[in-house]
Amino acid sequence: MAVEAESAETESRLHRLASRGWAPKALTFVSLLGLLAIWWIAAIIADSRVLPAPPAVLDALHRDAVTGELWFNLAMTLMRVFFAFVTAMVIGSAIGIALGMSASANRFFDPWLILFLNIPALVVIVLAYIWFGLNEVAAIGAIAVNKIPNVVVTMREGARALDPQLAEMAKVYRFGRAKTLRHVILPQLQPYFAAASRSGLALIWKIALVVELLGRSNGVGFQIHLYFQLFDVAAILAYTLAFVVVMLLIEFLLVQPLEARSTRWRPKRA
Amino acid sequence: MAVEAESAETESRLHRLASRGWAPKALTFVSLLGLLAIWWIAAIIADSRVLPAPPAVLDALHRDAVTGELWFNLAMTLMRVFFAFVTAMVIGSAIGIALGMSASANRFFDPWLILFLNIPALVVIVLAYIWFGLNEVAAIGAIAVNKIPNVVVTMREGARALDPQLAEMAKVYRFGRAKTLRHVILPQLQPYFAAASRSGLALIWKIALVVELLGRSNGVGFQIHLYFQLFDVAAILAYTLAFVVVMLLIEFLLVQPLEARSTRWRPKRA
Amino acid sequence: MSNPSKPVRPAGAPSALEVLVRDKRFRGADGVLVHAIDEIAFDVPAGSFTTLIGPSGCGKTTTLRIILGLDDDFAGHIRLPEKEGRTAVVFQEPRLLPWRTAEDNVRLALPDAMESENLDDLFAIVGLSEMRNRYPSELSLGLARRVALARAFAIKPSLLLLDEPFVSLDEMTATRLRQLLVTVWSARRTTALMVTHNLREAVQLSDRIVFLTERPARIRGVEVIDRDRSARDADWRERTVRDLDRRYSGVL
Amino acid sequence: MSNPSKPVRPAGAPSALEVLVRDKRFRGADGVLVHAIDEIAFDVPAGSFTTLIGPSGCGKTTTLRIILGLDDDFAGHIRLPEKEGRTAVVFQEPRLLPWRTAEDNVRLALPDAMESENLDDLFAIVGLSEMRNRYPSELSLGLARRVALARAFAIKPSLLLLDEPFVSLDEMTATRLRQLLVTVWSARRTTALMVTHNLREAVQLSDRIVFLTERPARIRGVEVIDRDRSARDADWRERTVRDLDRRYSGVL
Amino acid sequence: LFAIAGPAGAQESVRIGVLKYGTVNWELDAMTREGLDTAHGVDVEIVPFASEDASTVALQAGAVDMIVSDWLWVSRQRAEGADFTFLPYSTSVGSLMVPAQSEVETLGDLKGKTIGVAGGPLDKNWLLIQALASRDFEIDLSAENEIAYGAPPLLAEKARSGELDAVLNYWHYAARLEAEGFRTLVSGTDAAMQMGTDGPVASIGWVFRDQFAEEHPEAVSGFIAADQATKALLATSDEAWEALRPLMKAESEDAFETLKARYREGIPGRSAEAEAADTAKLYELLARIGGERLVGPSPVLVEGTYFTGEGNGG
Ligand SMILES: Nc1ncnc2c1ncn2[C@@H]1O[C@H](COP(=O)(O)OP(=O)(O)OP(=O)(O)O)[C@@H](O)[C@H]1O
Ligand SMILES: Nc1ncnc2c1ncn2[C@@H]1O[C@H](COP(=O)(O)OP(=O)(O)OP(=O)(O)O)[C@@H](O)[C@H]1O
Ligand SMILES: [Mg+2]
Ligand SMILES: [Mg+2]
Repeated sequence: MAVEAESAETESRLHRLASRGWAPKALTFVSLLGLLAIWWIAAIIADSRVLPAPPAVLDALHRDAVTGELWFNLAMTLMRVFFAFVTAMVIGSAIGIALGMSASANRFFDPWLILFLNIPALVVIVLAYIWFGLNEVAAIGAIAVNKIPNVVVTMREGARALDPQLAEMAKVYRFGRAKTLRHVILPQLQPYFAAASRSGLALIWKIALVVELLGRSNGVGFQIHLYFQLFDVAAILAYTLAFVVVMLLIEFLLVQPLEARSTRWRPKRA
Repeated sequence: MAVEAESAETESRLHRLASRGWAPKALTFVSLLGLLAIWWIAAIIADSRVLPAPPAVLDALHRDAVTGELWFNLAMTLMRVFFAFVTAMVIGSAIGIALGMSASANRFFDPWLILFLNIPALVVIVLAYIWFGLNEVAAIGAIAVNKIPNVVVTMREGARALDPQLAEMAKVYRFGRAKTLRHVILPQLQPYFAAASRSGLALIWKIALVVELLGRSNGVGFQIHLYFQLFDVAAILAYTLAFVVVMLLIEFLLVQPLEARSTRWRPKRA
Repeated sequence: MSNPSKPVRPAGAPSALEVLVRDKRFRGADGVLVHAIDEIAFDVPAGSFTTLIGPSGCGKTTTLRIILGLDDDFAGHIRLPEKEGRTAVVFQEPRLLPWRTAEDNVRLALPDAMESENLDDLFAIVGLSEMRNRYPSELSLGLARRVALARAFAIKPSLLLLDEPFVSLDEMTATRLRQLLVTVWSARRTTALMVTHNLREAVQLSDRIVFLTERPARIRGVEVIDRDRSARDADWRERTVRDLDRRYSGVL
Repeated sequence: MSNPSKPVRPAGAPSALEVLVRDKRFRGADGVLVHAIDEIAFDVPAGSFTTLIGPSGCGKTTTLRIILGLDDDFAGHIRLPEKEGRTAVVFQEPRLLPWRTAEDNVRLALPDAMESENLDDLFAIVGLSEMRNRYPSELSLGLARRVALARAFAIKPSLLLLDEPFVSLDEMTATRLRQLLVTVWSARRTTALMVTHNLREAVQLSDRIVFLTERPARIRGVEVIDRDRSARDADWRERTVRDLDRRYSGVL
Repeated sequence: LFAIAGPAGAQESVRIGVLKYGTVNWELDAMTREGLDTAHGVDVEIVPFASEDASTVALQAGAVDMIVSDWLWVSRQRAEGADFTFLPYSTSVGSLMVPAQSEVETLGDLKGKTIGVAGGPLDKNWLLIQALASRDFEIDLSAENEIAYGAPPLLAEKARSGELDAVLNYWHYAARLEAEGFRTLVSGTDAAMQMGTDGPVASIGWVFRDQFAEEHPEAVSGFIAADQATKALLATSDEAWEALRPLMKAESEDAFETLKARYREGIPGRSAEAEAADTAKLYELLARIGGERLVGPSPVLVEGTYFTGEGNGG
């Protein structure tokens, strides 16, 4: 029995070491390979222009990469996504937290929120362009306005679920506004913030595509719609992939390490 | 001093009665009036075809309401939104909870999730129409596929923040799978579910607009694009408003009462 | 990460609860190893009542979690008394579902066969009759702890683990609930293991007391009390407590 | 919903903490009214130590919350001892920020002027030297309670409220911490109000003890203890406890 | 080549919003490549967009001076107070296409079929073809068939895959389909002429504000001249087309040739008066079949829709 237990111990320690080292990276790699395989097989089965196989997409990617078009358009879109994202997250979080913490403010602004949530992107974008001109500010503003209500909704739920016990503690010990926000409220909102920003980045990029379609002369959305008119699916997928790769890099190099740091305190699960 | 306190008591009881009775409704009403006023004033100041005043929009609404077109198209869109919403919430929640509870499954599927999050709606919709034909199933499926990754992301954060203490309690008392899900896990996910479904309904409706634009012959999205070609902003706003009204009704008659019931246990705040 | 040395449950009659934890370490969030348990080995004979006493932070709750199968990352071996028996536990915190009323929290723990059990007597004796429909956030801590006790007693367990069950209660209530515990425990052949810091309570309730050292926990000594419970009057209790206090300094 | 009868703070020297709660009811989630406090009125003279003893669920925590200004929906009147003084509280639960280490939890409560205070001695005396960098989820309940105590002591409060501060601690630790409490309390003119179920503890520490009835709470009696703390030996304590137990049945 | 019309030297500039791979851009590309714009005293700046909607937004937002759109839209906007005006650009319009081996020979055979329609239910050509079908064959196309409205590229693809029995698509999609073996059942121009116009009506044209024309008369006249010169060049020179290949993205030589031929067919050749008269006739016809939803509040073509050069009605 003793021997049995001893070996168990050694084994499980090893296991844990592995899962801290190269194993997660390998898993991610296998996962990406799996995706590629599924795509390739599906393309072979479908055998149509509409679902090109990876080499065709790589070709298209390469074609636009050497002319520099890909980089330029990608950069333009990323620039718009970045500014719109920061604007939307800051404004949306502030409003969301305020509404979540005050029942009467929420009762007043809830109908407004629902209105802004449901205004079609098209309407906002067209109005922004017509009022503020076809410029970057209008474009970025329109994207942000589309996204803000979503951030508000998520952060509001978070603010509603805040622990009143910790708030009382902060009040008694006179934490003051800044300390309470930073050390008591924001850490509790972290999962909501994570949800809002992950799905937010994706949503913003999708709106950026429409914004570029309706009034910009560059960007991935511009290119994708051009290729849609030519029904060049390989090129569309090439641009999509380029953006997805950027998102994957952001996720693995930026978001996940940050998140691991900020949730270090949580009891680990198997 | 005693008198002072006595009167205070009476007053605050009254106050509370009021805030339970007609006050919230009045507040909502004032809020809606405020919105209307802002819109009207903005329209007068802008004085442009691009931002019609409320009467013009009402006219447009009335015009399509008497022909029955409004109702038909609204019904079609609501039908699509409903089915896509249910599909996306069920599938997305299931996947999200699974990923949130298993670190290794999450490590494997995270890249897939990021891919699906970032595939432009256009690509999914076009592929769906091409593969499954120009029909309702393809349309609803395409909407759902667009929304599912967002639900997954939100619910995953919720599942990660689950209280391990309650899970242990459920395990020791042998709640079993069904009981644990229903009484332990889902109530903790309620705020995440609320966030995912509120912003989800809005997102689904926006995607429905694109789906209808690209390949359906009815629905609000179809109408809005028709009017967009004619640049009839009043009609576009009329359809938007019609949908917003439906959403407001759902919010106030369905979601809020349900939510109030399901969060009754939370300590109330001022 | 599962420990292959799973509890081996006997096929037939209940046997003793056997606890052997030869080593338990936690890895802190900052990577530092915390050595919680050095070596603990003791038995709780079937149907007996054992109490665990040790300094705060020495590893008592950890031991209970290991017995419950909530932590299987340890070196050692656990043998549970019964194969099919029900286990009840009173955690150190109430651990109630905040979205369920006091009564529902108790009812949810009932096995299917007992679903429609009449709980009136139980709620009356723990002093919660008026509070059955209250949510946990509307209860004082002492009331919440009583709900947790009611939950453990309601399921008529064959193995009962209690982690400081009677703190935050006034003496009158605590005394009443200790009596209830003895009733529940003796009604069936329940094997019970309780953690407490209250030596008087331990002396009154237990068949044996296991004293633990500071962290990392080792056994400091095991005392068997074979006096009949009815014969444990106030005088005898005070004497025994004093005696134990002399031999195990610092426990009183 | 704010109660207009705001605490009136004196301008100059600290005065007594005056508590008058003439009525306190909660509305439960199901609309039922819970009558928590019927009438409670007592003073805690400036710089004195008062203990509140009452059955579980009678309204002790509610009284503390009212004094702290966390609940202003009551009929009555509170007068705080000092205008600018710091208030520290040990809640019935540890109430630590889970995402901050033990040390950070204490440091965050420090007023700006004390920011870089050396806390080594404090952590040593509460027995947390090794645990300063642990997160709350890595602490046993007893350790977490000690962090909460350290937090209250660290800010050198002029008003100190304690809600069952020494439960879940072994007797040795509890004794050490009671001594620390007396030290902190006597170092400045701290006005202290403690809730406990432990009559021995109350007799040892207090200048006066307020006994409460069952819910809805009323004053059952107030006992003033004017014996010097150094003269309160074990014998005297046992005698006093027994005496009080006779007069207020059920408190021991 | 035409003589240089504009005064050399003082260059006026015109910003024109176009679809990047659209047919208008072919023409403008040829114009600027050959220097025909500067030769006529204007400097054309091409602002590429990814959709037609984008160019109408851009015109209203003042980001471009000129776009290509149709007169129906112009008339409707004028009726609502805008000061847009229209100058014919091309008579090329959509065509209803069926696969080569389809048994559909006339509109009358289109019963119980699936028809794809780009441009939606208010598309001019679709209304005309419906009117024609109902007059000549007494069938109601939209009632007796399954109509799929949708995005032009998607409908083209669906026609190729056979999911649609017939498709009404914009001319360059139709031309590409033609190169792949589809045949024209009826074109929008045919339908209009059968319904009573005298010749092919240029339904799309250059659209700009009256205000722009008043402030920059030389720019407009110079541009008109440059446009005519470019059309003349493209009508005759095959070389000029070679340079356009990258913009046309033709899948095959056949497609390239078909696109070229159809473009040339679409160059308006009639006098402004004949054009305007036919347009008015067509407008009334459309007002009758499309109703107010299509044409807006005005029962007749709004005064000033056609650019005449001398202070438009607005
Ligand atoms: N938010 C609330 N809603 C309804 N009832 C409440 C609420 N808070 C407290 N109560 C009730 O008020 C009474 C007094 O509660 P309180 O927490 O003050 O008790 P206590 O004296 O501190 O008890 P304990 O010793 O168990 O901590 C209890 O019966 C409790 O159930
Ligand atoms: N998840 C964890 N990570 C790191 N250390 C832990 C963890 N859980 C417990 N510990 C440490 O292990 C030791 C034993 O903890 P345990 O909870 O068993 O103490 P305990 O005997 O129940 O104390 P108490 O009487 O205070 O409840 C403590 O020092 C604690 O800090
Ligand atoms: Mg413990
Ligand atoms: Mg209490």
